Amino acid sequence: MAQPAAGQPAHLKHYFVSSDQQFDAAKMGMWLFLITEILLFSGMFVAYTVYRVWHPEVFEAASDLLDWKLGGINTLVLLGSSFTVAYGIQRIQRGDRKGLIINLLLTLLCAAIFMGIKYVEYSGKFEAGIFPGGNFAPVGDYHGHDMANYADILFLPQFFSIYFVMTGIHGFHVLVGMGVFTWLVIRSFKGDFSPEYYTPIELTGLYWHLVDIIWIFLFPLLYLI
Amino acid sequence: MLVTVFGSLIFLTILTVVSSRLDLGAFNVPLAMLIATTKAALVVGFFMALKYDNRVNSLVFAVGALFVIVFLSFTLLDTAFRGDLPNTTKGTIMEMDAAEAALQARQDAGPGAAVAPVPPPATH
Amino acid sequence: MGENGTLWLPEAASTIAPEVDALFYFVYWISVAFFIGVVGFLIYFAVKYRRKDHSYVPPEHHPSPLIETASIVIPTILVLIVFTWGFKVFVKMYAAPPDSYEITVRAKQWYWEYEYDNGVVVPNEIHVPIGRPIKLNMSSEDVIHSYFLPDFRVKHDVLPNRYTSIWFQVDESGEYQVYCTEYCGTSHSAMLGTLIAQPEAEFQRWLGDQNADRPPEELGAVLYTQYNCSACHSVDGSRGVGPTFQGLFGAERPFEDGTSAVADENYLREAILNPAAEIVESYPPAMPPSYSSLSARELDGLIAYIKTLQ
Amino acid sequence: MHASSAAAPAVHYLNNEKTIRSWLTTVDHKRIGMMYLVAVSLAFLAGGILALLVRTELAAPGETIMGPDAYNQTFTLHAVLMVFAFIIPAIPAVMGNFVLPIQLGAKDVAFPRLNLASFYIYLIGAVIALTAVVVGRVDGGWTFYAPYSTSVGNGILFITMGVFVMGFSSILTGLNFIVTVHKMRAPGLTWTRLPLFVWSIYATSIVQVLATPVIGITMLLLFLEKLLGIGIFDPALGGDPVLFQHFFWFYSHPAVYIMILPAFGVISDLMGTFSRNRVQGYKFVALSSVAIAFLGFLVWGHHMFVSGQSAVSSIVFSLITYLIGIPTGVKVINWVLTMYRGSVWLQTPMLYALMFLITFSIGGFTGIMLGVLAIDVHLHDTYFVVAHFHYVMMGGNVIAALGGLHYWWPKMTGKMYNETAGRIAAALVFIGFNLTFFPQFIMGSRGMPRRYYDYLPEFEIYHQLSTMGSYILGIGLFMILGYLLVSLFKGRVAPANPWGALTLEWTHTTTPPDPHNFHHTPVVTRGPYDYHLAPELFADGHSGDGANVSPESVHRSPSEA
Ligand code: HEA
Ligand code: HEA
Ligand code: HEC
Ligand code: CUA
Ligand SMILES: [Cu+2]
Repeated sequence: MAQPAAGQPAHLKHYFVSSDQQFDAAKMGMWLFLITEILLFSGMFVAYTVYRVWHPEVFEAASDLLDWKLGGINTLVLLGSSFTVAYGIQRIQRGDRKGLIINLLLTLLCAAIFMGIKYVEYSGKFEAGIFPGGNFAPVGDYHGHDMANYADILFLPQFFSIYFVMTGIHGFHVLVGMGVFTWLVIRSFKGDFSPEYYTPIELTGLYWHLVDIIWIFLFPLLYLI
Repeated sequence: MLVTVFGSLIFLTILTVVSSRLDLGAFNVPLAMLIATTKAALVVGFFMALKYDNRVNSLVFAVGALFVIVFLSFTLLDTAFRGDLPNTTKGTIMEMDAAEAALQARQDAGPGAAVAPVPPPATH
Repeated sequence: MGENGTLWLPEAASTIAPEVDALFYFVYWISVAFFIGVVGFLIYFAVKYRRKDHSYVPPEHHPSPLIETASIVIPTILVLIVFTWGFKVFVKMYAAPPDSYEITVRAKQWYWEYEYDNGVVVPNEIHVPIGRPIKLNMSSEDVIHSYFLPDFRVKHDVLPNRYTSIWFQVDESGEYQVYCTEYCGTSHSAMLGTLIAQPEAEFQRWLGDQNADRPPEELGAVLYTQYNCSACHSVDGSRGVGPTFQGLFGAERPFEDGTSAVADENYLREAILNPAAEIVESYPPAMPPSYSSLSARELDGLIAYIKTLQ
Repeated sequence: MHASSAAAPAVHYLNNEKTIRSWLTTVDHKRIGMMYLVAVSLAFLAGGILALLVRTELAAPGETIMGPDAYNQTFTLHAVLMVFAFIIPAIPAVMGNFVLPIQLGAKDVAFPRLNLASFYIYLIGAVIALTAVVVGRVDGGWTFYAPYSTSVGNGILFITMGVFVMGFSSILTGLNFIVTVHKMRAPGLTWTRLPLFVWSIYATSIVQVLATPVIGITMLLLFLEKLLGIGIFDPALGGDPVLFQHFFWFYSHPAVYIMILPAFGVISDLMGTFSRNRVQGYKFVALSSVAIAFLGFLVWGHHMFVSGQSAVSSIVFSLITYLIGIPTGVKVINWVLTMYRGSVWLQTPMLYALMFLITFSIGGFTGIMLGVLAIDVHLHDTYFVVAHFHYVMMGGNVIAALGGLHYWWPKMTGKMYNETAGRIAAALVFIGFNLTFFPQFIMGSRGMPRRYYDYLPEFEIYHQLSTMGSYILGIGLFMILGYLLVSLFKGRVAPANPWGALTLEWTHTTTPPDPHNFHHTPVVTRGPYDYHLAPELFADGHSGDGANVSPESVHRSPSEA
C-alpha cells in the first residue's frame, strides 16, 4: 500500500488526488446513500397512502388512538437533536472541540429521550392488545377509548401494521445513529477532528437529519390526520 | 441562522398540531403535508446545507424525491381507479360482505332504523 | 385457418379471437421486417468491411444524421398505431356486454368449481351455451389462480377476496382447454379444465340433468377425475404424490406419528375433510385442505367409489 | 498478428502479493472483480445445472426425473440464483469493477473498502438464500407472489432475507461507481470522451441505487407478513395481493435494465474496437442509456395487465413500455452502422457482439409484443414470456458478458485463450441457445402455460427440441469454461493490447495491470474510439496489438518496480 507522500494530510487516501476530491466523493456517496434510505421508506409511505385512500375514515379513527402529545414531544426532541448536530458541526468548523463534544452529547440525550417515549407508546399499545395485522386483539381501555369498539373495524389492523413497521424501522435508524454518535464522541475526545477534517461528523449529521425528516412526515400522517 | 431555522421548525410543528385540531374538511391532509414539506425543506436546505453545497448533490436528492413520487403516483393510478373496467370489483369481498351484513342488520331492526346511516367507528 | 389454427396461434374460437390475431400478426410482421433489416445489414457490413489489412485505420466519416432521426420517428409512429389498436381491443375484451349469461367460478387448490344460477355446482367441466356472451364471475378460496382459455384468447387472474371476471362468446360447439396460469402450488400444472360449448337447447338439457340423481359410486368415479384426485392418487396400485386408492378400503394405515388405523368409512371421510390430521407414513402432507367444502353427497360418492376399488 | 508480445511486467496485480489472505482482504478493485468472477461463475454454473434439470424433466410429459414439488423448487431456485446471484452482479461487479476505474484513469474506485464489503455482503446474502433450500421448501418462482409465498414453508423467510442482503451489495456497488465516475475521472476525460461502457455502467448504477431499496422494503414486508401476519399483502387478513405485485415490479422491472444496460456497454465497446471505427451516434448511444434507465421506472405495470389492476394504469404502463423500444432501437441501429466503412475483425468477442444483436433483437421485439395490451392477455404467463426473457437475459446479458469476458480475459489474466476453440464454442452456444428457446415462443403462443411440471401431448415436440437445445448450449458453455481454465496454465502470454483498442485499460497500463493501475495519472486527449487519432498504435504497419503501451509505463515501470 502506498503511503501518502510527504506533505499530504494523514487522512488522504492514496487513490485520491486531493483532500477536496476525497471530501466531495465522501459527501456525494452519503447523499446517494440517503436517497436509498428515502426509497426504502417510500415503500411504507406508498402502503400508507394506498390504504388511506381506500379507507380514509378508518385511518382517521385509528389516528385518534395515537397520543399526539407524545408524538409532538418526540417531534420537538428530534428537531432539537438535528439542531445540536448542525450546531456542533459549526463549532468544529471554528475549531471549538469542546463545543462539538457538548453538542454531540446533547444529540445523544435527545435520541435517548425519543426512544424512551417510543418505549412508553409501544408498551401501552401492547397492553391494550394493539398488535400489527393478524394479531390485532384490542382489549380494555386505552387512553379513554373503549377498545371493544375497535375490535371489528375492517382495515384498522392495517393501520397499526403500517404504524409499527414505519416507526419500527425509523426507531431502528435512531438506534444506529446513536451507536455512530457514541463512536464519534469517543473519537472527538481523542482529538481526531479539526477544522480541516471532520468528514465523519458531517456525514453522520446528514444521516441524522434524514432520520429527522422521515419523522417530520410520520408525525402528521400517523398522529394527526 | 441555525437558530432561526430551528425556531421556524418549532413554530411549524406547533402550527401543524393546531391546524389538525381544527376541522378544515378536505384541507386538513393537504395542509399537514404542506407544512411537513416546508419543514423538510428547511432541514434539507439549512441543517444539511444543501443550499450551499455542490449542485450535483442537490440533483441526487431531487432525483431521489422524484422517484418516490413516481412510485406513489403510478401505484395510486391503479389502486385509486381499481375496478374502472367491469372486470374487477372496486371493493374486496370482505367489504361487500360487511356492507351487506350492516344492511341486513338495519333491515332487521325495523323500518325506522333503516334510514339511519351506519355509525362511523369513532369520532374526533 | 384450420382446426389447429396457424403456426403461431391455436384455433380462434371466440368472437374476440380474430381481432387479437389480426393485431398479433400485424406486430409480428412489422417485427419480422425490422429484424430482417437489422440482420441483413449486419451480415452485409460484416462481410463487406471485413478486416483484410491489419494496420488499416478507416478514415473519419459521418453517416447522415437523417438515419438518427428516422430511427426515432419511424418506430414512434408504428408504436403509437399498435398502442391505440391494442388498447381498443383490450377494453372490448374486458367490458362484458350487459346481457351476458353469468356463471360463478371458484378456484381452489387445485380445481375449478362452477356454480350456475339454478344452484347446480359442478367441478372442472364447464358447459356453456353457444351464440351468446358468457360472463364468468371468478374468485379464489386460497391463493391467486388465473383462468386461461387459449382458444378464446382470454385470461384473467382469479384473486382471493375480490371478484374478477372475463367474458367471451363462442359460436361453434366444441371442447376447449382451460388452464390455470398463475402458479398456485404442487398441482398447478394439473389444474386443468374443459369448456364444453353446446347449442342452447342441449345446454339447458345438460343443466337440468345435473340435478338428477346418480348412484353414489358413479358420482364418485366422476368426481375422482373432476376434482383432480387423479393427479395424486392412482386407482391401479401405483404410487403417486399420495397413496393409491386400490385396496385402500379396509386396509391398516400406518401414520407418520407411529400410530395406525383401519381405513373404514369414517377414516376416509376424515382423511378427505381434514387431511392434515393424520399423515400416512412416507407421504408428504401435500393433500390440500380445500376439499373440506365437499357436500355430503359428494363425500358419500367418493367413499363409495373408493370402496369399489378392491 | 505480427507484433512481438511485451514480456509480462515483473509486478502486476496478480502477483504483487500471493497469500490467500491478501486476496480475501484486498481492497484492489481488480482483485475484487476477479473474486466476483469466481463467485458469479459458480452461481451461473449452479443455476445452469438446475436449468438442465428443468429441461430434462420436461423432456417428456409426466414424471421424468422428479415429482412436481421437486420441479417447482428447481425452477424457483434456478431463477433466484440466476437473477439475484448471477445476472445482476455479473457485468457490473466483475467487469465494472475490473475495467471501469482503469477506463477512467483512476487508481481505484472511490470507496475501496466499501467495495470489498459489498463482495462479502453478496456472499452472505447468497448463503442465506441457499439455506432456504435446507430449512424448507421454496417454490412459486422468483416473483414470490403473495399470498402463495406466505402460505408455504418457512424457506421463504430465508430467501427473502437473502435477496434483501444481496440487494444491499448491489446498492453499494452502484453507489460506489456513481461517485467514481463523477469524482475520479482523469484530466481531459470529459463526459463526451467516456467510453460507452462507462456510460452504461453509470446508468445502471443509477437504477441500482434508486430501485434496489424498494425490493429491500418489499422483502422485509413479505418477511413480516409471513412471520407476524401484518396483513398488508395477505387477502385473508384484508391485505391486497396486487399491491405486492406493484412493490415487486417497481424494483424488478428496472432490474431488467440493471441486467441489460451493462450488456449494452460491453457491446458498444466491442463494436467500436472490432470495427476500428467510431461508435456511430456516440451521444445518442450514451444518452439513450440514461433515457432507458429513467423510462424503465415507469413501466412496471406491464407485468400486471391481467392481475386486476385498473385499466387506466394498464394503458399508461403499456404506452410507456413501447417508448423504451425507441432508445433501444437507436442503439441497435447505431451498432450496426458502426461497422459501416469500418474494418471488421471477426474475433471471438466480436462474434458474441454480432450474436447479441440478433438474439437481443428477437427478445426486444417479442417484448414489444408483450407490451401490447390485447396480445399480452393471451401471452401472459405462457412460455412465450419465458422465451422472451431468456432471449433478453441469456441471449442479451449472458452473450454480451461472454463477449466481454473474452475481450478482457487477456487483460485480467495475462493469457490468450485458444481462438479456434472460442469460435467453435460460440457457434455451439448460438445454435444451442436458439434451439432451446425459439420453440418456446411457438408453444407459448399456442397456449403452453409456464411453471408447468407436466403438459399436454400436443406440446411434446417443442419441449423435446428445447431440451435438446439446452444440452447443446450446456456443452458450449462447459467448453468455454474448459478452454479458459486451460489458457491460465497453457495459454500464450497476452500482448499489452491484443485487439488494438483505444480505451485506457489497453493503452495506458500493463497486461495484467499494475497493482496501482497507473504510475502517473494519464492525460486524455482523444475520444475512446478515435482510431484515426492514434498514430502511435497503427502507424508503420502496426496492427495496434504491439507492445506500445503508453510510453511512460513501458519506459519507466521496470525502474520503479
Ligand atoms: C439470468 C437469467 C437466466 C438464465 C441465464 C437462464 C438460463 C436458462 N434457463 Fe431460465 N429462467 C430464468 C432466468 C434465467 N434462465 C427466470 C427468471 C425464470 C423464471 C422462473 C419463474 O417462473 O419464476 C426461468 C425459467 C426457466 C424455465 C421455465 C420453467 C417453467 O416455467 O416451468 C426454463 C425451461 O426451459 C428455463 C430454462 C433455462 C435454460 C435451459 C437456461 C440455459 O441457458 C442455462 C445454460 C447454462 C448452463 C448449462 C450452465 C453452464 C455454465 C458453466 C459451465 C459455467 C461457465 C462459466 C463461465 C463461462 C465463466 N428457465
Ligand atoms: C434483461 C432483461 C429484460 C429486458 C432488456 C427486457 C426488455 C423488454 N421487455 Fe421484458 N421481461 C423480462 C426481462 C427483460 N425484458 C423478464 C425477466 C420478464 C418476465 C418476468 C417474469 O414474469 O418472471 C419480462 C416480461 C416482460 C413483459 C410481461 C409479460 C407478461 O408477463 O405478460 C413485458 C410486457 O410488456 C415485457 C416487455 C419488454 C419490452 C417492451 C422490453 C424492451 O426494453 C425491448 C426493447 C428492444 C427492442 C424493441 C428491440 C430493438 C429495437 C429496434 C431494432 C428498433 C425498432 C423498434 C420498434 C419498431 C419498436 N417484458
Ligand atoms: C396434491 C395432491 C392430492 C390431491 C389433489 C388429493 N390428495 Fe388425497 N392425499 C394426498 C397425499 C400426499 C396423501 C397422504 C398424506 C396424508 O395422509 O395426508 C393423501 C391422502 C389421502 C387419503 C388417505 C389415504 C390413505 O392411504 O390412508 C384419502 C382417503 C385421500 N387422500 C382422498 C383424496 C380424495 C378423495 C381426493 C380428491 C377429492 C384427494 N385425496 C386429492 C395428496 C392429494
Ligand atoms: Cu391454480 Cu395455478
Ligand atoms: Cu418488465
